[in-house]
Amino acid sequence: METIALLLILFAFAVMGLFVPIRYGNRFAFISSLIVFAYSLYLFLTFPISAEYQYVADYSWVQSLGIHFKVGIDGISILLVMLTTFLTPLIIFSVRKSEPRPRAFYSLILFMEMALIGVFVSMDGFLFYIFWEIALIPIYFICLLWGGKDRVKITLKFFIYTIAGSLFMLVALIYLYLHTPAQHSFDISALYAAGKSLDPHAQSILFWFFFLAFGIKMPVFPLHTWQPDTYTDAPTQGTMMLSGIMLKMGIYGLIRWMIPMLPQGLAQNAECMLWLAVAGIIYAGIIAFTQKDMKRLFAYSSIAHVGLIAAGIFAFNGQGLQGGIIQMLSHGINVVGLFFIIDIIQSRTGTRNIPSLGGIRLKAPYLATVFAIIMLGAIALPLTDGFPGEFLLISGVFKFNNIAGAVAGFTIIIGAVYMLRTYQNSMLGETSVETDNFTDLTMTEKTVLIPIVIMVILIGVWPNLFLKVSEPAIMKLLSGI
Amino acid sequence: MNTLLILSALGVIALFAEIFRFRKGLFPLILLGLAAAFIFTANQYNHPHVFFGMMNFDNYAVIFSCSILVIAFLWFMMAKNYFLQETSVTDHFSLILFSLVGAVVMVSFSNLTMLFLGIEILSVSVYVLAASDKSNVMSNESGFKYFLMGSFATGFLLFGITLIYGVTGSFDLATIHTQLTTTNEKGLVLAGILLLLVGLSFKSSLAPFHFWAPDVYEGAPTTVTTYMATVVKTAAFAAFFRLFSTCFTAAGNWSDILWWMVVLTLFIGNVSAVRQKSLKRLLAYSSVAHAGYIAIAIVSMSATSASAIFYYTLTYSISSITAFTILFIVSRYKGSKDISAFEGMSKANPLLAFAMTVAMLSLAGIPPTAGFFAKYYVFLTAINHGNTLLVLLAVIAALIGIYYYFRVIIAMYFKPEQQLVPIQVGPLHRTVLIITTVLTLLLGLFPNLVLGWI
Amino acid sequence: MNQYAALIPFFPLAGFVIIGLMNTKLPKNVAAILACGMLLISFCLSLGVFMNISGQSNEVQLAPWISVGSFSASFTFLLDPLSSIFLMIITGVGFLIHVYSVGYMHDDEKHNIFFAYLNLFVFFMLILVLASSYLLMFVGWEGVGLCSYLLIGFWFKNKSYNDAAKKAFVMNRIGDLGFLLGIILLFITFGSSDYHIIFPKAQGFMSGDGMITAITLLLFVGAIGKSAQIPLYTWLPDAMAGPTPVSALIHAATMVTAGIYMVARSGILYALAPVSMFVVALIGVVTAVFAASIALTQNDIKKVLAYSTVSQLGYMFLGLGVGAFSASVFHVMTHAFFKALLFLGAGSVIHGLAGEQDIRNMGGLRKKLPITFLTFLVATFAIAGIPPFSGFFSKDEILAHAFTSNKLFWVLGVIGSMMTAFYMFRLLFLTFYGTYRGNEHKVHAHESPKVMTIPLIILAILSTIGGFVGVPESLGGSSQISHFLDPVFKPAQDKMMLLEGSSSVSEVALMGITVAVVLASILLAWYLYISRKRVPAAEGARLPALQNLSYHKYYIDEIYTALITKPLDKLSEFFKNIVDNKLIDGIVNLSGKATEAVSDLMRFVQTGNVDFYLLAMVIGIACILFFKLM
Amino acid sequence: MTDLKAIPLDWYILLSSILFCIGIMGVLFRRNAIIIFMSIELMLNAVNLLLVAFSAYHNDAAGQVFVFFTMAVAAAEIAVGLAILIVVYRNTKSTDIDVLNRLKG
Repeated sequence: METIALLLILFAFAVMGLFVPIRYGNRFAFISSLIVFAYSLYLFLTFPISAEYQYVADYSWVQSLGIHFKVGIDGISILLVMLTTFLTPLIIFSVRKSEPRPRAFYSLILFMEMALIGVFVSMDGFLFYIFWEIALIPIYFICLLWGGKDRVKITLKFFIYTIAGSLFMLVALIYLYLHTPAQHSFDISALYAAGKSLDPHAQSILFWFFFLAFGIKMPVFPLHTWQPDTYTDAPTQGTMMLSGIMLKMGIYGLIRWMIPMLPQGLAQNAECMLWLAVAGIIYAGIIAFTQKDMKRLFAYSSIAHVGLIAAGIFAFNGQGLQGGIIQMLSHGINVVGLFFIIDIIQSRTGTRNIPSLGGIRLKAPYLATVFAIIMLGAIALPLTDGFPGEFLLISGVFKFNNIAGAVAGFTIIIGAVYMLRTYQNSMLGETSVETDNFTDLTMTEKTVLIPIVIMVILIGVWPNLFLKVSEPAIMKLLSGI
Repeated sequence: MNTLLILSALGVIALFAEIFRFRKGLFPLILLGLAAAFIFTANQYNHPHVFFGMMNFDNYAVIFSCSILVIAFLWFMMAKNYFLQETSVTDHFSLILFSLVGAVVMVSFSNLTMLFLGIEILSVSVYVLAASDKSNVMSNESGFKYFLMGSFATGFLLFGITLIYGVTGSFDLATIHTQLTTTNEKGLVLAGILLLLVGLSFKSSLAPFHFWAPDVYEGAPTTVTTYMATVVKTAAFAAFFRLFSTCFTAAGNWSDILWWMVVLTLFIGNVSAVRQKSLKRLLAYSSVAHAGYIAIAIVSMSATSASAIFYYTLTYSISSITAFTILFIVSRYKGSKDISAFEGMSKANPLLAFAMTVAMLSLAGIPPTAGFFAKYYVFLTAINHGNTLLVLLAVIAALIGIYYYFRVIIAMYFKPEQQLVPIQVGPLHRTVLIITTVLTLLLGLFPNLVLGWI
Repeated sequence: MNQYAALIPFFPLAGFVIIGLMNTKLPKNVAAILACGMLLISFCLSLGVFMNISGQSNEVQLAPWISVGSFSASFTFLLDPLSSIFLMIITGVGFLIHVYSVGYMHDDEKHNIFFAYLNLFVFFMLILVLASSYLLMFVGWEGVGLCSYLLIGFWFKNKSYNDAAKKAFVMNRIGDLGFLLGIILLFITFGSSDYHIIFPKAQGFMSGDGMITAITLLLFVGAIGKSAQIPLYTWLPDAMAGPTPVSALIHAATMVTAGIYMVARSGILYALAPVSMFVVALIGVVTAVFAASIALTQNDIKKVLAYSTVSQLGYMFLGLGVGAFSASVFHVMTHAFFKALLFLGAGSVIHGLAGEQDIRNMGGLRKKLPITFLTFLVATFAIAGIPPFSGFFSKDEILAHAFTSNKLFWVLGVIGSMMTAFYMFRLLFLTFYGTYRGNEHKVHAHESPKVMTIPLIILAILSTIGGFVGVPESLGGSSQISHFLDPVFKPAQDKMMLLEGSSSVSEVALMGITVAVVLASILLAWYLYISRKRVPAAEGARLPALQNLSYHKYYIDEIYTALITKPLDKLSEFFKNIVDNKLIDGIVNLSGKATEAVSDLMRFVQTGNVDFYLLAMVIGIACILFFKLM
Repeated sequence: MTDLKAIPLDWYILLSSILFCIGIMGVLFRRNAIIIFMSIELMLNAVNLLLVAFSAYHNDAAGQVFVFFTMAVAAAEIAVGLAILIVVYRNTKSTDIDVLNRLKG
């Protein structure tokens, strides 16, 4: 019931948001998302550490087709739900007063939050798919309506690209559904059983179908080319939603749906997948070296980070999976912080072009400090949030394949190179024409960034707070295969 | 049977209304009559009624009749204003009502004679309607092309019926079914089935017999196009499936041919739509493409095919009515049927834009709209039948589809507004749009509402 | 005592947090006193630990950190003789440098931030040495790298300083990857990264075990990065961009010795991997000579000292590689004293000359900076290895072990110490002797304030007497330090089954040779720079080939740029412009383009002519009938 | 009726097929709408012939009834067709089908 309440509250807020007086649009959405955050925090704090689903609600939806509205939260979902509810208020609050957004913008964000949470709590394959697709619509409109100058082409490409993947997933889901015992069912456990009962060859094919959906969403090399353009062109809030939360859908899909359903498929393709992911880490990292546009640079860095997460998950051992989970959280938090910082810089200087920046630390020490901390998180310095994840992931990959692990490890070097380059060229040095009148963080900006900084350090120092929550569920997943 | 009687009576009343100067009251009367017909039809649910072996009002027939009546009801609300401006409104209304009779016959026949008659009643009325904008060359051309090709196709249909009759000695579906299992005339039977397939494929615009569709849809008055895309299509597929599922499941191997036709249809329909400037023509091609999706369910003849076709045709019709209604409104207002006429609509008419978006999403098959579930259901049926490859091809076609449906959305939401003056939407149109949009979302979220019946 | 010991790192952390958050709101004096005070408390606690340690080791559990399944790592501190010595060095020398900084940084506008960073550095350094597991050591390891980054680029307006900082971080990261992979391999092999699990288990392995060799080599990659050995040493000379106290604390006395600490800590593992030991020794000795040869011709006072640090670190690795763990630790300690002193002395000179760092513009400062001169002299004696200064004992112990292990190493070691003596005295003579060559009118050289000179004096005393804790038996001493460290290194020494070294007589003879060689090179320096009054050539002057090579640091930086940095940037652009945009995205876009092209084609087919449509229909029917009926 | 049966059924099939094909050819190769209509009539009548033949062979009247339906429908169709053609002619002054190609693409 609690799960449904979460979804319903959000849906109600999203609809109400369309009708509040225009000038309260932002405030209404912010407060709504805070309420949702508070509620999910309550769920998190009272969440029993167990491998079982909690707060399960199960209603028959399309009876004749065995489709249920079945939702529940387990140790993995709760963390992603928390990530979503934690980041959304920040994202809403990050809208600057000088660029007001209409009510529809906030409603779309709340609507998207609902869909994202829906993805994370679905226990029915069909429901999962519905939420998966629904999440795409608001972000499409957010990017289309408030994006940069090439938005039409780019967002359409993004939309069709991601839908392409998901349609193949739909085919795979139907196929699995038809292999459940008579009176077919989309229930997650029934699908698990159906998937496992298939012969390895079939599993392998389905594995690729699912991979298309999840791989495009994350995105994994070489399915990534929509991503840098979309991130660059989307409005800041859209980029934050996309990179902070939405790409986690893909990773979550791997962990929750694809791998447990198709263990033989994984067994046959793990090596290939792993190398693909690892290649992506290096490839995207190296591309990030010479990017001039900050947003594009972080977009590529995001590909690299996600590549590592994917590699860890395909290694499919305790470290890899747990590392993937914790890294999802920290990547979400870091990337939202980083994109917000870009937004701040862009709103002050009118440019994101790194060479024309510089010396911001002289003018805005707070911003520089916050940027530094989040950047350290992104390059996985110990005691920041990136480290537990990257360490676990690299060790997970290493365990699976020594060489791949070592190559994946290069991310800590490559990441340091482009991050420090960016930091140096934007924050350090002498001021440029653009940055000469740079002002430091406003209260609003601090309100967004300080929680992020706190989380960066909290996850780094006390990762067990989150690892312990997901551990039983992960162990169950591992033992199920 | 009551349905047919009511509809025929309405048609006759409409025909004479002009004489009795009853134009004003005609419209409400028709709506009332349709509602009554709906109630009578729905009442027959689970009470199969066979009319002298000619027609069989089983649940299949009832459901499709109801669906057709609902669509027709919405259509009348949408089309009223257009025809009221014409001098011969009553003629048009009576033609529509007669063609509805044909449609009901098409979904409930149990004898090839009735199938033929149903198709002809429907078609002949629509030939006239397509050409009804007399002074417009486009409309003339549309009606002429439709007529010419339609009667040409009728020849093949008849030839097919004749061959089947020649082998089985009967026009009765059940008899044909039993006769076909024992006959030795495999060649003639197959030829007959294939010619029937051709005839019905023409009516449901499957490639390579789809060529008439884009031209006719574009040239005909928008309201008539709507009628063709919704009622005619529904009836055609209902008849197609009824015939092939009752008679030819065991006879002759026709599904591989249909398989290829479906693939061809999907790609021709979707790909051709990509570069259209005119929304009307785009929707025409989209209609061809959707015929392909529906036909997947016929290729994959199985237990869920009937409900898949029913759900698909119903939701497709509803979304189409939304789209065509808005196209109708916009083209009246701006004098253009091009996609560019929609530019900036989100600013001037946000609700209209929203309704159009929902319709486009539904046609593109994106959750949570009904169009998604329709596609899903068809795909499910196909995969269950082992047609996975066909589904994969359909998926690719659907992706192409998204591309052009989204061109409309983009035009509405992105392009700089040409005119910020909001378009005035009449109360009837508004009602239609509200009903169709709500239904599109409702049926998408709760497909159970209609799926349980069939 | 132990529970208090756990607090040692947290005082500097508190200092960092308070100063860092308050920043400019805090008066400079308060910040300085706070920072120094925090360190003083830590020092006192460390002293307590040091006094009470008496050979045993204790673990202090603080909190769990990361745990996944059987794998877990926690915040746990290990107190044993080895860590206590490092505690003493870090907090002791650290405190002195803090005090010195009060004077040195007094006028800097970012005075408070500087102290915050310094405190943070001390915190991480203490975590590094106190860690009871490799993973926690890695926390400190990376943390000090961060602080090093922050402090090298402390004056961040200057691009080249920033570049130096970035270079330091990235090069360290290269090493860290090795370290990290080593830790992961340890996890896989031993199921833990805790010393108390790994070391006992390791004793069960055969000497020369492949896994152990791999682990130790990977760990050593980490040490190479952190302790600036070939091939990752080039960051350290550049790191001199930071304020001089930073160079003294981080890039001489403490952080760069972390690699030595780590290898020493893993002694038992290295003892099981002779190959790794050889690699360690080889890289150490080659670096020692190589870096010393560069130092011979450098003109920047800090650069000379930087290369000297690299060289001295090489000696320490040589010691580790030949199994002289306690000698290396001993050298770490003495090196901390005299190298910190040298840097602080250099800082005092720079301070006195208002920022001048080029020795060509110095000379004759003996009179103007008497205290600085005297302490610098002591340190120079110490580093050159002249008895009885501290460096003599530690370095000769290493050389003695090297002699027993591999004669070639010893020869190279002696050559290195010859060079050391030469460049140090060259530096001393050029700076303090002769006449002032700088612009007298512009700069009025003056002695530094007391707050700077007192640490110099203390360090000078330590540099003088520090060696006495390790006087070898052969010279009648008792080698206290190696006895003190014995509990830590015993298992490793046992595994190695060292050939009991040459007799004490030969050890004395070796010392004699070294001292003689050193004295000879001092004389050479005297001859060149005092008698002949030679001054290094000005910038751009043509130099003899060898000298030129040394002066340009063998062009290693240029080679790295040409071989790694530039190609990577090119590769980046290639990936972006060709692979990403043209190839991958090209395929994606092509599918769209192709669809549109086909669409146009199909529109062409839809001619609008009824007879064509009818024909198409008939052809379609014909095909169907043909394929099905024929 | 016996006379009818005296001719083998195959011949009827052949004949009406040929007639049907002639009709098709007429539709395909003539440009004048009126002639095309006539060709279509030919096709329908070919079918009618066959129907009657089958009807006779099966001794089943349904086939002949069907023929009446067909003829009625054909008449209606042609009526409608001619009506449309008249409208077209009014606008284009031509009964040539090639004139009608405004709708395309």
